[in-house]
Amino acid sequence: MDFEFTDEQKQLRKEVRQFLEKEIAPIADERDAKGALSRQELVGYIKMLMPFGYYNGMMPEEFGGKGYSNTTMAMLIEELSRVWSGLSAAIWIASTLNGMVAALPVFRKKYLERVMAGELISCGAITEPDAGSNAAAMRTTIVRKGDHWVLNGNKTWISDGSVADVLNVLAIADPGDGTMGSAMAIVERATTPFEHRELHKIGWRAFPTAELFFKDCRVPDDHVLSGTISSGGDGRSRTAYEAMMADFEKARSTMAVLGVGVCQAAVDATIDYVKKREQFGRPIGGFQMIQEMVADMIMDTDAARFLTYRAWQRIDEGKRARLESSIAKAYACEAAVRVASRAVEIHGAMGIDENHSIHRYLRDARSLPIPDGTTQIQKLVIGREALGIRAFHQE
Amino acid sequence: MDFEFTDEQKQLRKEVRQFLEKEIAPIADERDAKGALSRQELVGYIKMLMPFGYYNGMMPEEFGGKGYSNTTMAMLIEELSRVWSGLSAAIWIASTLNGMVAALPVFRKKYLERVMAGELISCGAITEPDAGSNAAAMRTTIVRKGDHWVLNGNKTWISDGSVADVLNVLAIADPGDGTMGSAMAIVERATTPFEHRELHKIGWRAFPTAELFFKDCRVPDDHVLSGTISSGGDGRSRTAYEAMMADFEKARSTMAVLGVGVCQAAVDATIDYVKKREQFGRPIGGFQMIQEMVADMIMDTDAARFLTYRAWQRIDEGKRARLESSIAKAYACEAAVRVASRAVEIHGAMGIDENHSIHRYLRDARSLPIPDGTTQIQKLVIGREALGIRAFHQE
Amino acid sequence: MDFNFSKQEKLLQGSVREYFRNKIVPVADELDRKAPLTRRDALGFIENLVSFGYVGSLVPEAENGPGLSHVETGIIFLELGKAWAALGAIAASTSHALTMISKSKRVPGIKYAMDRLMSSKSLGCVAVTEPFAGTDLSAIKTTAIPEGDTYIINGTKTWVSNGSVADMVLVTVKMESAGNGNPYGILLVEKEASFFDTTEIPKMGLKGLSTARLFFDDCRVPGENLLQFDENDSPAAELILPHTSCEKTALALGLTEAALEAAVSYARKRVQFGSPLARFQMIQKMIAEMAIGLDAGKLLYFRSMKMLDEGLKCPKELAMADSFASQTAVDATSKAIQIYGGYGYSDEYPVERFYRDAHCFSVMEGTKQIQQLKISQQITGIDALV
Amino acid sequence: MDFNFSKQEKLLQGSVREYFRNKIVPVADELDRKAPLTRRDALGFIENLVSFGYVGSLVPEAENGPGLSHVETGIIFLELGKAWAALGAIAASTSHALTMISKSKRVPGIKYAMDRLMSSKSLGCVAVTEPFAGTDLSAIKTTAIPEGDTYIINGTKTWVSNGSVADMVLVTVKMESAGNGNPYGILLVEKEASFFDTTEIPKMGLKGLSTARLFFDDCRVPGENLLQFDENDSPAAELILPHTSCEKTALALGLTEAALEAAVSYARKRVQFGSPLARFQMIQKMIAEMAIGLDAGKLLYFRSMKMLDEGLKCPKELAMADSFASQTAVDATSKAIQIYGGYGYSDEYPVERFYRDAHCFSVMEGTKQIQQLKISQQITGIDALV
Repeated sequence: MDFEFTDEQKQLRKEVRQFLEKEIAPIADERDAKGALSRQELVGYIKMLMPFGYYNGMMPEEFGGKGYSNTTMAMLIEELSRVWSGLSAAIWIASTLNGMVAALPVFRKKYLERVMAGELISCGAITEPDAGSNAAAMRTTIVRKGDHWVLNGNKTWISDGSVADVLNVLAIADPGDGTMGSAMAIVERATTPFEHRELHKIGWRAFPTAELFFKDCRVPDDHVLSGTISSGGDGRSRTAYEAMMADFEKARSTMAVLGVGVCQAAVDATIDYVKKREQFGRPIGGFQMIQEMVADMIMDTDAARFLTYRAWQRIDEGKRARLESSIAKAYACEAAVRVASRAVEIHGAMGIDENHSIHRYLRDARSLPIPDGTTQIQKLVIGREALGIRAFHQE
Repeated sequence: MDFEFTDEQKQLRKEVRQFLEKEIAPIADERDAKGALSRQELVGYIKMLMPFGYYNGMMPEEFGGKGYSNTTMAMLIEELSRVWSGLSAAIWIASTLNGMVAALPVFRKKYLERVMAGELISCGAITEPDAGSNAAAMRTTIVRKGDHWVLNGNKTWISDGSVADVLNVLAIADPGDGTMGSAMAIVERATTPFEHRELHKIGWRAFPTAELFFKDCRVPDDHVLSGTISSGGDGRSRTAYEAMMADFEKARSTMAVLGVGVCQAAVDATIDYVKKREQFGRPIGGFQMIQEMVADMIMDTDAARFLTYRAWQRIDEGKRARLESSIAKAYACEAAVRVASRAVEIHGAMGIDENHSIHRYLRDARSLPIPDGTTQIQKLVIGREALGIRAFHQE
Repeated sequence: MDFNFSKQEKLLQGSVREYFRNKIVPVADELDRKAPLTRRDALGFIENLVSFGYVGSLVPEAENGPGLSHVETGIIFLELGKAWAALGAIAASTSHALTMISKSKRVPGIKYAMDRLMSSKSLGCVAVTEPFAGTDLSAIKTTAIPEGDTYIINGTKTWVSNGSVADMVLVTVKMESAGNGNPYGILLVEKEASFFDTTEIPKMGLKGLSTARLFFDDCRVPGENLLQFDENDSPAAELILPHTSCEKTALALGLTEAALEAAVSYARKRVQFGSPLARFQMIQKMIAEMAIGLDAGKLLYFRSMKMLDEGLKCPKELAMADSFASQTAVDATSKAIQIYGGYGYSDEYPVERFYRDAHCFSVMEGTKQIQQLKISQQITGIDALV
Repeated sequence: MDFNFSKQEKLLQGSVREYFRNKIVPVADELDRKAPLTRRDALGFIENLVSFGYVGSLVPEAENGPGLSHVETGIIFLELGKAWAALGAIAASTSHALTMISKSKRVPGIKYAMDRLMSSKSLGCVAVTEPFAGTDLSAIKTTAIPEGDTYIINGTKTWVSNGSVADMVLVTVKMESAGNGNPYGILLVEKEASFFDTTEIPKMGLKGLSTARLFFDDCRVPGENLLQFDENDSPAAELILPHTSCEKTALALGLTEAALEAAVSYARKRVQFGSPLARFQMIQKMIAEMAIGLDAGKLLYFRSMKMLDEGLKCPKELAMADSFASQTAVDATSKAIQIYGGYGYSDEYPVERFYRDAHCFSVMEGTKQIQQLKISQQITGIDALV
């Protein structure tokens, strides 16, 4: 067992933290409050942070990437989340297609250069207004028409949906054929325009989240993958639905590591505050009740971190992490709410004052237990894995 | 990072679990209910389990031991705690002096053979009725009289106190000199008799716990260590008080790993039960509320385990683990209460039925948050380490 | 609104409390650690409780009962829970049997049983649960077959409070034909007259209370022992359930109050690092949480008792009180142990008993989970136990 | 005991609820997201609330006040909390100022202010907190120096509700000599007549409510503006505190009720995997917990209001209600978000507003921690804030 990052990872973390403290932390509150980033802003931040490995650090060295492990990428996400969770989420999502770009020659040819330049904002589009991520209830269709396809339907809660250059849209090509009838449509906004509406959230205000309206959108033939697809690095074949769902372990573990970053932000700010803030003639950190709250925050954060990196470690080892990623998501995202909530309590009025960062930690935290499967769903996954009994999806 | 035991450890765990399931689990409930083990019984169990490394697996190979790391020893404690926590605690305590036997030639000569035969039950005696572990309030004295010393005072809550062959008793040799005035008196029961009274506890009923009454007890000169002592493997010099307190990190981490064992016992029993027990025509494991509880138990157990082994890992690396051992103790011992409490709820009437093991898990768990520093004290230690502000020991 | 007990209620509370302080508290701890009270000892204690109205508390004065209100019943059981919860459970169980009987038609055998129970010459109990039925009433398998003017009972009941010591046992049974097309009935089994076997189930807490498994093997009882209710009443099997949780909740609240009082008194006396424990903020936090839980629990509980007194049905409010109070009892008694430190988990103080007892209440007669589903079912109109 | 509202109380509750459903709920969400209400808009809303008794609710009818009881005040503020908590905080703040003023001697300037506030021609507020004093009253640094028949105020107040929009500001000050040897006083500052600067503090929730920092820089007020109380009354500084937490707690309970109602209605409608959400047990569990918390919170709260109506001091009971209700509001609104899923954290539904507002109440005017210490101090007699 080993509960520490490698020396190399620690060095990277130290450098990136230094940079983020200096360049990002001071602007995060103000910029986040203004709402969704524009594409230009997002690309700007990506280019600023790429030297550390953000966005495309996972690309193989042969393509000019750093070949970072998933664990290292997760560590970077945690660090950025610690200063600005909304940006961290936005940059992570922006790399949605990078894996396919590395794996599939056709995409490599087309997009590699832009990925390595930090110029390709991509995202996935699965959720629908009345279907959630339930394939059977999905209504977005894609129909072949001569040498191209036509896409129709609405997607919602699409992260980076308003700024993405390229979107991987899950659609139904053959309604009768279950998930085998599903298809991935790689939609380039420049050539296949569509409308969108930005959604406003309690947290992650700078993180673009949109509803998308595809109406008779024309998608070129070579941009649609249906039937069985070999998209992952593992060479296995999957249906489009399966391929997009296969990433759920990573998606859940990412939500978890974003949560760990928020926890750490709240802990660090609180430690700083209780040492300085005086009441009744002494720093409030000297009160046992405050120390108890700080101790609870620290324990929760450490537990969340270990549960989260265990999942990443398994992913790096090429093992399934269904159980572990659900544990990570459920624990770390709820921990973020608990820890940020404690931070608000301890900071008192300063905790709700928009001139400080604490309220942002809480608002960001409150988003975490919902996307990519609510805490409740994660618990049912954990239950299913542990018991072999499924207590959901009753259709 | 690596969240798994080594293959060697896993193999050991597998073997020991198999053995414990077969030989110990079936007798644990009944024997534990009968109260404190006799010395003979304890030695019997030690001899039965020594082949796996219990009791003296940490002794260097040159002395005939296995040279196991602290982490491996902790893993063994967890496994035994999973089937019979009271016995696990009793055996662990019984090895209190083994470290000194390995480190100090004088003790080696005297006791090594008995340790390697599993015949030396030792324990430490620090706590006093009105002092807790507060050195300044301690009242047990030791006074030199010619060629020997005379020990007077009462100790309480002494684990294995009623069965130990040799006790390391903390006493005050020079009342004016703070902890420098403290001394360790190595009391052999055979040659220095004293009275004791067995204490009865809500849990760990087989684990002997006694109040000790030293009245003009004669202790040979070479059995008393005062002034500065070099007792540890690290060659550092400490006062007797410091030397006995230095083991607190291990003591706390041990309580934590006992807690992890109880958690795992409760989880395993519950998974087994909810798959079998039917209500309203299906296994209760199919109900979402039950799945949620099981998921919470699993997450809590995993978090407790990682926080605990992190502390052990640091101890093995020769690092201080003040913060980490307090986090482990606070989290894992409270987790044991939570998890066992859930197990009782899920088992319903069977949970309180003394014909089954569940109630024992709960009663054992409820002891854990108290000894070796209550959860509250651990949190103040965590607070002090994090904030640099001390909110206790106000004298 | 009025959150105070009436003068009469306070008087009742005072006299009960006084009696317990002198007669019960001093002996409870030692007696409880041993084993279930024998029939004789249990009757001895219960006899002294009769005058306070513990047995058949709700039976109207017109019928020679104590004629207490639900609120008054709650008051006296809370106090008994504080003093000795196991004795409270013994009293509740015998009282439960008497209350059921008193609602049925007064044929001679029934009258005899009522007299015996009311004067505490006999102990009663109610046997509902079966090994594989749990809380699911419709799944019971114990049968009663008519034969001449008797019934023959076959089946097993489990987790019967007072099971090994009761003289008068009410058994829920499935009947071939019970009239009214109602397939369930309640039979009074008098131990002296009709033989059945029992085995005691040892349990973690409430050790003074007998809890047993009852084996009916061609057990024959007179036909008149079938309880007969007004046609307007609910079916027997439904009637038998609601009251148990009333006393149970009061007893759990009593444990909470006992734990709080013990913790406060210890925290004020015990000195550590030169200060009484009560000066430590984390101890104060625990005490505050216990006190809030106790008051909130009492308010939820007495609200539901008052509703019952007003003749209202209040399954939601009862379930709220039950689930909140039983969880609070577990939490509060756990905190009391923690505040006592080493002495908390030793059996030299009663707090570890409180904790064991609290856990027993938390799993008896409907877990928190079932209560939560009941509450939500009332609120949303949707049943999630399907 | 009686846990029901009286007929009159129910009537009041009904009429308030009806009004809010039609007039406030439809506009609250949109207006609250923008910014603090302007003075004019706030007065517009408050004017309509006057007839229900919101402003100076406790001022007796004999003195032209609404003459509501504490229980009635609780009822109306709970309803306002449900409809629009920020507006509730605006009303509470102006009402607080009026209540304070009404207790002092009626010199002309004071009478004028009372009339203006009572008829909602002016908005009021109370300025107590200072940047470095927090909840520690004795540490305030704002001074009032007598000069001729005026006072000169210097100092800074912060976290003043209604701070940027109030016309009549009550300021706690340290005085060189305030008579009676009492070093603290309360001065009425009329904005039109006496200049001071304000800056708005943007906050996470209660966005409709202005919260400001007030800077008094040689601010001159007439001597008669020093509130004078009966010598039998408590010192001014103590008088000014207790009431704020009464309305705050009612508003927090209102948020809880709003969250519960929203969650229930959504869980019944929203279908997932072929069933309404309400059929999922984990959802039912959350709803049950919200409902229990709401009922327990209301009971604790109205108990303390009733005690105040009976003329009793009840710091322990008030602190219990406050700490329980504000924690419940945070928990319940968080659960509502979780039940709504993605829509819960979007601003297209009001539940995320409830959550932000609940957190504001949880840190305003005494955190849970302080309340817990107060409760335990009452119980143990030992102060742990030393």
